Amino acid sequence: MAKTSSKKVTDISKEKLLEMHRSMLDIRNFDNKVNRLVKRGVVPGMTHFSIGEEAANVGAVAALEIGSDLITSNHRGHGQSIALGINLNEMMAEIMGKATGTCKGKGGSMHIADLDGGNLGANGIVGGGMGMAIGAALTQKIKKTGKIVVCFFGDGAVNEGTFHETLNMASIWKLPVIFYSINNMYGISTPISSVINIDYNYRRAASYGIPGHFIEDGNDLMAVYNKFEEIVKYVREGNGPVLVESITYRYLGHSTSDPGKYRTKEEVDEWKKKDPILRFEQYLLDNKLVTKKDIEAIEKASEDAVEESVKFALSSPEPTLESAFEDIFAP
Amino acid sequence: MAKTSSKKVTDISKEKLLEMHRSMLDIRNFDNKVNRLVKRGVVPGMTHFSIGEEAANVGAVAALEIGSDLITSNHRGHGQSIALGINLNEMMAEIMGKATGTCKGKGGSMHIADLDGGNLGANGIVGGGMGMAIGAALTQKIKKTGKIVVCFFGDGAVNEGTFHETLNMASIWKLPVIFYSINNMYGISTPISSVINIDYNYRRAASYGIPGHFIEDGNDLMAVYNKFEEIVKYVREGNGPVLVESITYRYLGHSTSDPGKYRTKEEVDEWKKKDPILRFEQYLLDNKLVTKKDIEAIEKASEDAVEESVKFALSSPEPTLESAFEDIFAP
Amino acid sequence: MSVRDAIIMAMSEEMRRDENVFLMGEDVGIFGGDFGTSVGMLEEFGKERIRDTPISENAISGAAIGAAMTGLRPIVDVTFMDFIVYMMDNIVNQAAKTRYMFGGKGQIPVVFRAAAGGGVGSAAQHSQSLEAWFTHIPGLKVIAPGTPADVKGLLKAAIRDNNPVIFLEYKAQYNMKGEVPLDPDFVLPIGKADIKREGKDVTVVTYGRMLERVMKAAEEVHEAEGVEVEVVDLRTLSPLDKDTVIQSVKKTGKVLLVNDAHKTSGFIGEVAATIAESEAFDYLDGRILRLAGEDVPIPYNQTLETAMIPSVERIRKYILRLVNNR
Amino acid sequence: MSVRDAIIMAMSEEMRRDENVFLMGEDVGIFGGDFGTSVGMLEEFGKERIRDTPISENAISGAAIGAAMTGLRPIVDVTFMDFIVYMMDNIVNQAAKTRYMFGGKGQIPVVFRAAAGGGVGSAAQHSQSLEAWFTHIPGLKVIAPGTPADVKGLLKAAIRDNNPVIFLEYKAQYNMKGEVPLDPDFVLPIGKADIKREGKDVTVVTYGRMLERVMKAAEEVHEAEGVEVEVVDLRTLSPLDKDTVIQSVKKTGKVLLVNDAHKTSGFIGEVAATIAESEAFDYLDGRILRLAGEDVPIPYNQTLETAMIPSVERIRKYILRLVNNR
Ligand SMILES: Cc1ncc(C[n+]2csc(CCOP(=O)(O)OP(=O)(O)O)c2C)c(N)n1
Ligand SMILES: Cc1ncc(C[n+]2csc(CCOP(=O)(O)OP(=O)(O)O)c2C)c(N)n1
Ligand SMILES: [Mg+2]
Ligand SMILES: [Mg+2]
Repeated sequence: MAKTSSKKVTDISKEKLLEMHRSMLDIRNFDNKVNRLVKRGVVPGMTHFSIGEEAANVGAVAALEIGSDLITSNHRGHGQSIALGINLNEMMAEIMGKATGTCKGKGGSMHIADLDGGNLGANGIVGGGMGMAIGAALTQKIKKTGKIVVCFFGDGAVNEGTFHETLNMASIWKLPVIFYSINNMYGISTPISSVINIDYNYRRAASYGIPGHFIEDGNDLMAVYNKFEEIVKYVREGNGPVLVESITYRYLGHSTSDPGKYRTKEEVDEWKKKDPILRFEQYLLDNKLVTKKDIEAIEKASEDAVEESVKFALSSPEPTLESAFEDIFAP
Repeated sequence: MAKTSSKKVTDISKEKLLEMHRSMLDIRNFDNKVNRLVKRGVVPGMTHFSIGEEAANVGAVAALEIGSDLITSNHRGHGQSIALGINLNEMMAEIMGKATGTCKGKGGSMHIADLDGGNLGANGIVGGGMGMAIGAALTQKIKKTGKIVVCFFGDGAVNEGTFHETLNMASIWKLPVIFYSINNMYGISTPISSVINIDYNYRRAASYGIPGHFIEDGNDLMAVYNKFEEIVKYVREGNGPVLVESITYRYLGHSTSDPGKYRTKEEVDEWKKKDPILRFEQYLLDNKLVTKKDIEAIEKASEDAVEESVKFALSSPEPTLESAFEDIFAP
Repeated sequence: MSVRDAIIMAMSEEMRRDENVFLMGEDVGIFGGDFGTSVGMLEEFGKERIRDTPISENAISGAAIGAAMTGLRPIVDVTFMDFIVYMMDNIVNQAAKTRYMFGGKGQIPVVFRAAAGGGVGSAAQHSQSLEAWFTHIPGLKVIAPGTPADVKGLLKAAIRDNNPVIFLEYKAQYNMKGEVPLDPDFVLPIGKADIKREGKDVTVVTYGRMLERVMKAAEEVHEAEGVEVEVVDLRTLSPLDKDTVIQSVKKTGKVLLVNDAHKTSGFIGEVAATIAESEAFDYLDGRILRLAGEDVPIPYNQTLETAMIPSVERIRKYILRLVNNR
Repeated sequence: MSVRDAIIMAMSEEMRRDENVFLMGEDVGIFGGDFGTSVGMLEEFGKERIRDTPISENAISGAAIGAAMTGLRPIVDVTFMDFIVYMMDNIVNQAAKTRYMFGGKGQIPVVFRAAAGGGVGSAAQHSQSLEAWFTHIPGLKVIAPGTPADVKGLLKAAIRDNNPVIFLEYKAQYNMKGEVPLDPDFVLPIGKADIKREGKDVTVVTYGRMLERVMKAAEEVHEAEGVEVEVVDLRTLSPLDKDTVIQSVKKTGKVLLVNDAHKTSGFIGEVAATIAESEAFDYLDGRILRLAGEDVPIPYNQTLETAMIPSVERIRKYILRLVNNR
């Protein structure tokens, strides 16, 4: 199995390392659960899973000031929401369309948001969050809050015009925003290599005179975290935006229904050997930061939390019909 | 006065050189005339002049197979239309909104087109022609016509999302299209240097894995022509798209009403010293390709043609009211 | 045959008939389209004609228009109609106006196939029916059929038409079944409404997704109360077949208009206005009723989502209200 | 005071009042706006608050929304309304729906000021009035005032509103003059129509650019034939003040609707439908007439352009036709 990069291990508290591990487990368990619920017909609608991409998400978020810094995310936003510490009960309730959900059952999987927690929201439109991200960054700059914004998107989103316009605008205004492309190599069925004429999109940073960073192994939690720590510092110091790209892989189909003909089972299996969670677990064990028992306890806690969220969601009320007519306009 | 680059002089027939000169004169005279007509209230609506940018236009078009290759242009399209050999009478009539105009008086200055002559049209939307250009190039590629497309746009257009999307698509499909940015340093009042975070936009070609070319002196007709000859050959041979940028300057305001507070008189005067037409005239004389007398004859012929176009336009009928309801749908 | 298969058949037949026709869009190839509307076509027509694109709606629509201007006949799979927002310049400012602005030169034979409406639990950004926007723009044709046969006949007509066409499909109805003529020359006229059921008591005008529900409601009120509903299926919204609507209203004197799009400024409002300014007005013996999608973004929760769109039951109620002059 | 000056005054007053308010758009700074609607503001407020942008409508609108979500209150100068096509995702899928999708969390106080309509010889891509599109989308407010005073009062209201607002200006009317209250607390209510002229014979409902012509026509028919026209100026299109419209129609029994946008699926069609389904229907003693822009792309030739939009003369004719029941 590929190793986790061990650089800087001493700089990070054990507590934080365990939090990150727990975060990844929560994502994995939560999404596995939702997947089963979709198959049983309990969850309607389109859902996009973060399974396989846990490190790419958690490593980035962990480098932020959680609860203060901001993010925007995309249709595949479960990982980011959980990494940022959303209430799992409410998130599960939302995915089941319940009144107790994050969005009162009106948004669902593609619109999970947690404004108080700094999550400006998932987005059903590819590239739809990029404008918001630079606008949020503009506010931070004007109001001198010291906060930064991370704009999450996929590899497929990089060919939307909004990518170009927002990176350019952020670059000329030196906005505190990190454009973060999680490259899982496909946009639905389309390999990224077939829709760009260069090797990696992070190189496009040059078009905007900003740094472009590459995280070749986005399944290596510490590699992601270390790179982000460096970038976050750079952006927070007022140096303007950065483009980052990490390579990872989604184990499941694009969405809940995906025949998957565009990639081979071997390819998927190959990636599973580079599993971000197993690798980080090994890293924790290798560095004697935890025992097998600790790991089991964390795993158990995570599973329980997800079970708990399902219970909460199942026992929550449906939204009332009247509620459909509320919340359109702010007072 | 800056010199015209004399490279390759022997490769070009005298006839062609004189045609190019005449083309530049026609643009200058035509636009000066229209400007006067606008001031006298004979021409309504918004008009954007190509004066000062003659070499950047004519040098590019002259490298094409005129009547066969295709172009798309933008709001500042007079130069390209004339370089491509449009009927001046009809163009002037169009600008006066007459029934005999290129577009029967329905399009005006911003929508001059000459489909038979290969001009797929000017465009009132910044970036609006870029999609059309790649689509036209796709047709040429699929039908193996051997024709190529030149997509003209300004420096300001390079921050539209469509720039990014169309260059990317053209690059992955290896379409026979030249993206040509005529950089006159301003988008209305906005200096290009204030809206991109790099020195020149042609460098963005790297984002698409295609060649980027720079014509530093876009007022040097031969420099433009020579560079385009090389690029046209490359594109026609099936190597895919190219991005080119030339530097030039517009002498007049952005449009018919422009207080011009964003630039100094000195700056304008400085550029007039680099006048593309005077320089090329000098070049022709220096190379003993023409006599002073020849030059005067060409000038006279150009002025006469423009006068003739005004006469034609003035004596042409207004379109009928019924005609406003025609031509919406193709049969 | 399902709507999905009717679409595949229509496109495939036209592609066999005319080598200039091709399909482009995100994941139309090996994936077979987001809604399976091009399954199997890559195998028959190859990559050049079943053309996968980057996620670049502006470039897709622009390239389609440029290709159409120069001799090809592209079909664009927009997938979710909500994404058409990124194509608006190309559709509205370019495709719709170019021929006119050029004084009648050139033509742009392109079809934008867009999956409209909700019903699949995808929330507010994946459930819109935006046809009214396009009917407002001269130079565009807008088609919204409601049966598999009409889908086939009108999609073929759209592909053969020399103008830009917005073609609505309904994501909730790709599996809807019905008889479909197998004749490759079966083409329906654009701009002709179809009386899907004759009746003398009341006219219901509808199109697209709502046709099925209107037909069911008409059936029910007939069985239960003997009410004879005339169902006018517009099929084409632009150009609108005013005549058929007006004649029907003159006959019945009562009219209900139904669409799934938001009520305010939805297309049935235009139909109402058309009736109210026409001679049919003089024959009306009751208000012109509208039943449409609610004016709220489509909620995710499926009970709420369902309640936002006219149901068979509400259509039936409205018909009875009209008939009983309440 | 001109409409242009009323706009500058409204924005400047609100910027003085609230440091979160700022203006952004192409050439709003030293150029003073494409239509001179920010002349002098750079000098007072500086570059940060009179913010020139690249030609990037998507990024402009997106940044405005993101800024609005996080505490600022941007005003966007869209310049020509036709360019709003590039902002559609941000306006329609993001700004309009975000609060709803998030279950009532967050707010997006942003104003998109768009110069609508023709009249300046700029042809089909620079002359559209696209308000109907936005009235179709729940979550947006749409305002289209027709006098300098209403422009000031409603623009200030729009800036103070906590929701996304599409604010129409008319490029042909920036120089139109009228009395404007100088009071910085002069703010008009969004969602209230205004009876600009009382009358008992016939109701004319209009808004925006057409108000001036309707008023002139009303004056003329009064002077010439003593007809008393009631002019209902909607001012706000979304939310629509149905009550005022319905009350007026109930009073007069006759109604003409006028807008400069294309007729088909234009906003007055929605007003017609609203009347036809309301109690006012029972009071009508004639068809609901519409007079609107023709369904053709706006031609360049100014004689033709002029003929595409309702003139005072045609409005007068329609009023008389209604009054004389022809
Ligand atoms: C504007 C727009 N176009 C298309 C889609 C449909 N769509 C949803 S996700 C997706 C692929 C996105 O790929 P990527 O950005 O790589 O994200 P991933 O799903 O791989 O995480 C597409 C095409 C959309 N939601 N929005
Ligand atoms: C989409 C769009 N946005 C804005 C405008 C207004 N506009 C017309 S020309 C122009 C400047 C274009 O600058 P550039 O591309 O450099 O061309 P130049 O006028 O300098 O030749 C602008 C902003 C427009 N026509 N279309
Ligand atoms: Mg991807
Ligand atoms: Mg320029």
